[in-house]
Amino acid sequence: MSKWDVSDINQWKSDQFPRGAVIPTGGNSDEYVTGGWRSERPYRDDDKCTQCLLCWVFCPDTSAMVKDQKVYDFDLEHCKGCGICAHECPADAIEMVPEGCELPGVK
Amino acid sequence: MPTQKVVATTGNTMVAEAMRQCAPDVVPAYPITPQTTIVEEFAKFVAQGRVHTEYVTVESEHSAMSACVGASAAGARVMTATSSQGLALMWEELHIAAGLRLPIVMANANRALAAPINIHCDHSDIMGARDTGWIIYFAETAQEAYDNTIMALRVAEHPEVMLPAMSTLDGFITTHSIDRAELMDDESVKAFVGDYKPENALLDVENPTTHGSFSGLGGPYFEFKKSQRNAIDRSMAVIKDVGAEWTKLSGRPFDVIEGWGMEDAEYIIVAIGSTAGNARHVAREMRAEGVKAGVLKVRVFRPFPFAEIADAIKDAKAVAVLDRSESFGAEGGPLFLEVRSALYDHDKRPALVNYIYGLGGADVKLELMRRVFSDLVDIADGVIEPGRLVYLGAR
Amino acid sequence: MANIRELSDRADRLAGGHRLCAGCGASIAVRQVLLGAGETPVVAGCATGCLEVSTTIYPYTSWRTPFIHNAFENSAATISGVEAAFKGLKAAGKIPADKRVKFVAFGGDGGTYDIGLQSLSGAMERGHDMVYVCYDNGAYMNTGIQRSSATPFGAWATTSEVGAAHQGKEQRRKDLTSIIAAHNVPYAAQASVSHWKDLTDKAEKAFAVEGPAFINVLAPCPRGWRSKPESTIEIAKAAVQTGFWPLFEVVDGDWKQTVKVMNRKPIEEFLKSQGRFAHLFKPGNEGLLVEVQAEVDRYWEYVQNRCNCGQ
Amino acid sequence: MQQLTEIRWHARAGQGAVTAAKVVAETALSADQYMQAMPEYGPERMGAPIKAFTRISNEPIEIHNNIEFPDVVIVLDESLLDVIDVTEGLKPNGTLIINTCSPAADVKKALGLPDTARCACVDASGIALDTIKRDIPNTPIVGALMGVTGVIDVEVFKELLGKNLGKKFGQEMIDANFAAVDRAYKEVTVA
Repeated sequence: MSKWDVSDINQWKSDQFPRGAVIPTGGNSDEYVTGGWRSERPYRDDDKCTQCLLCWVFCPDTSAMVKDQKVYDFDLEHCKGCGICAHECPADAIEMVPEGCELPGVK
Repeated sequence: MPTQKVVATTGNTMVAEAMRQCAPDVVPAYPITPQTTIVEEFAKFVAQGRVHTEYVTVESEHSAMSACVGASAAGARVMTATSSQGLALMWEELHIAAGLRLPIVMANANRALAAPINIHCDHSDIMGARDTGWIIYFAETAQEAYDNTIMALRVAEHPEVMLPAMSTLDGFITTHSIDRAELMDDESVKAFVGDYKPENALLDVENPTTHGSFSGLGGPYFEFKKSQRNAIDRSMAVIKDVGAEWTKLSGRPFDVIEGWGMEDAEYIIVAIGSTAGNARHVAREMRAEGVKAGVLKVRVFRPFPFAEIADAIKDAKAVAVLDRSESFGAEGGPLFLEVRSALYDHDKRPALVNYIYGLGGADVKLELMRRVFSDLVDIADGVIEPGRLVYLGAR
Repeated sequence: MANIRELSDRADRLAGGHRLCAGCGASIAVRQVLLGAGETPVVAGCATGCLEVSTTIYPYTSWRTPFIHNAFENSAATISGVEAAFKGLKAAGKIPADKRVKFVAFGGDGGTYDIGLQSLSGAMERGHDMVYVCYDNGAYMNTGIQRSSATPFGAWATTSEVGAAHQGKEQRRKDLTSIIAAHNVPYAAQASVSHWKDLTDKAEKAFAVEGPAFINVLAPCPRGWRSKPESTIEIAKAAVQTGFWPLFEVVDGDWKQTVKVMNRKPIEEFLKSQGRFAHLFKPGNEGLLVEVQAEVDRYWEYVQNRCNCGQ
Repeated sequence: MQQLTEIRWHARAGQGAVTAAKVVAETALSADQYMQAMPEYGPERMGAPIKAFTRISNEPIEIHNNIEFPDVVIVLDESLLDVIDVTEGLKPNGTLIINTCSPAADVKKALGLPDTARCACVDASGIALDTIKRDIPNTPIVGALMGVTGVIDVEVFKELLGKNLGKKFGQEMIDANFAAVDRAYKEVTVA
């Protein structure tokens, strides 16, 4: 699916918008950063992790990143820091740590 | 070459035939008097296999229009029909269909609104929907109901328009009366309406789109409404073009306003729907008596033909605007308000009087039409003051 | 039925970047349900509510699948229209006859138990090939936690307040899953976001069925339940373990409990971590707590009887 | 010049007046005339008195209201005479056609019709029972209408009637109906 460029949407005239308020693409909210909502971030200890994938299946923000059936990272642009992953981790491999550093794209 | 068959038929049958010939992919519908025979006859066409339509027998009018919205957004050609309380129940969905720019075509059997409950003709239902963003046609006869329905589909689906449209006909008077009408052959109608080519269809699953998004404070809601306004403004030219094309094919004239005796008319009745015929019948008699009577029928109410109407009546001595619905607390009925507003920019304006008539199917007797013309003559002669709003024939 | 590793190979059809609360149960429910569809294309719809608003704030959408929101009370009717379009366009030869697409309508409990019940009932009775998923968080959360007919007996809400004269909601919950099962649909089930395997299996069955299917998913709302965001799954689990939310399915009229609960925990286990039930633990409300337990017991017995009567 | 004939039908719901009004209109159309036919719809159910209307003209008909001043009034049920004023609005030179065994002159007098008006009587129910074997007076009464007014052509009517009946019934039924039409056409008496 081709990217729908909305970078200058605030300059668009009424007839430039897609008809009927349709969003002519899918899943472009991943361009919208909700990581700034977070006060704590999940930290996963790879040594403790058993790759049970519960953090992935329970994440409300689709932010546990999985490849080849393994969690490898968290999507910190979208993770809101709810802490479900840490709370549900049966191996205690995830810890919520206070937010300190700056995030790319978050002001 | 088109071939046309002369038939003895009702307005509802003609609408059902028009729907069949337009070959909608989906018809979600709910029965209500006096629309019922439209959906019954269409169901028969489906049962006979004469149309491929997926006919959805919904459990309410609200769901009828909701399913229309879903089906149209999915990329289907969609038609339905309703009336009165049913149209009122759809109210929320009418706005959504227009806001999502879905070219749904719906017939409405114009009927009074409760309370008290009444199944007969007036325009309370449809006039309540006049600001929902739909294009609105009015038919005087079964023939016009048929022609309007076919034209409405072409206009609605036109890329410059993409708005829902209503083809309305007077409950019982036009829906159920048997009248002489001409039915175009299927192939000619099929060619006339063409294929619908949807954009951003939900069923284009390889290219997902989101319909009905949230556009709150600071979002472009305001801009969406402006583009909707631009679209209905643009529709006027499309309505006329499509009408001219249909006239060429059918031999039947069409315009957004249709006049009789307007060239030199001094006393004019402006009316909508079946009543225009009664007014014309009486105008002919008045002419025979030497009164320069004229009748202006408004065939398209949305978009409203402001310039055309003002131009047609501005030189008259006195004009009566006939409203078959109320706008309680306003200066007059909906048609009157529009006509009066249309004249505002003209230096020369005729005396204008508003008659509310025929509510709940009260019979539009010819004597009442005569009374209106005679009032107009008296008003022009200064014998009586133009009353602002007259309940014509009410006790 | 897929295990968690196989599920993780499937495309996630709900993108991040939506504006739902941290710890929201609704988006977990959507993700798990859509995972159950496998690779089949799905068109989704949603009733007005938190889920719809937060996932489609223009110009952003979190839906990687075709999506439509129409209004509050008509998610089922809207998706039934989309499904009818699919059939109509197939009949017209405009969509290949062998094309497979599935349809799902989401709605919160307000949009499903209350204002959308007629539309849902109609769609289920008409037999559309669609799945309806209610994400039940037991109140009108989008407008600020007003009580619905899904709000549990005794719960606080902003329209079933707690004060000297009244102690929260005084009516029982409506048993929507039974109501839909009574439509004689081929598949109806009750599920919870905490039991991901049970839920994704049920979604898979619901999508596989030809005809209407219904899943009622318990989806905790940290904001409305006055609970901690990280406790969402834990509380949903407690709902199952206390018998407040039995997990069962009704396949062609055949009731079956899908997750057995051997030693049902007292209802306090479900109530205690939710602020909306805090008043039940205050002195003087001991009797109310007994009533809450009795109501849970009554429903639990009812479901047990339905599930056992065929055996 | 428009030659407009307006017919008002009185009957009880279920007696076939609406169908008759329609078939008469269709017959006019077959003769390339303009026509209208409409029932007056009310909330009443089977058995209640109803009205229906037919207009026939050589030119397009523009009026869309109920008929106030009919040229012809047809009464399918004699018992209605006690209930409603069937002569209301009848033009001074109009025609009243009634399904009755009574002599036309008596009925005319009883109803107080002016001398300029015509009163036509026919035992439509009796004829229907004889021919069609059921009390369906609408077909014979149309025969009487044609016999008295000539507003539509009997051969055109029979052709249409045969075609309509042929969709559901055999030749025997069609012939019985034709016989009903012919008998009423001849037996109707006018005062």
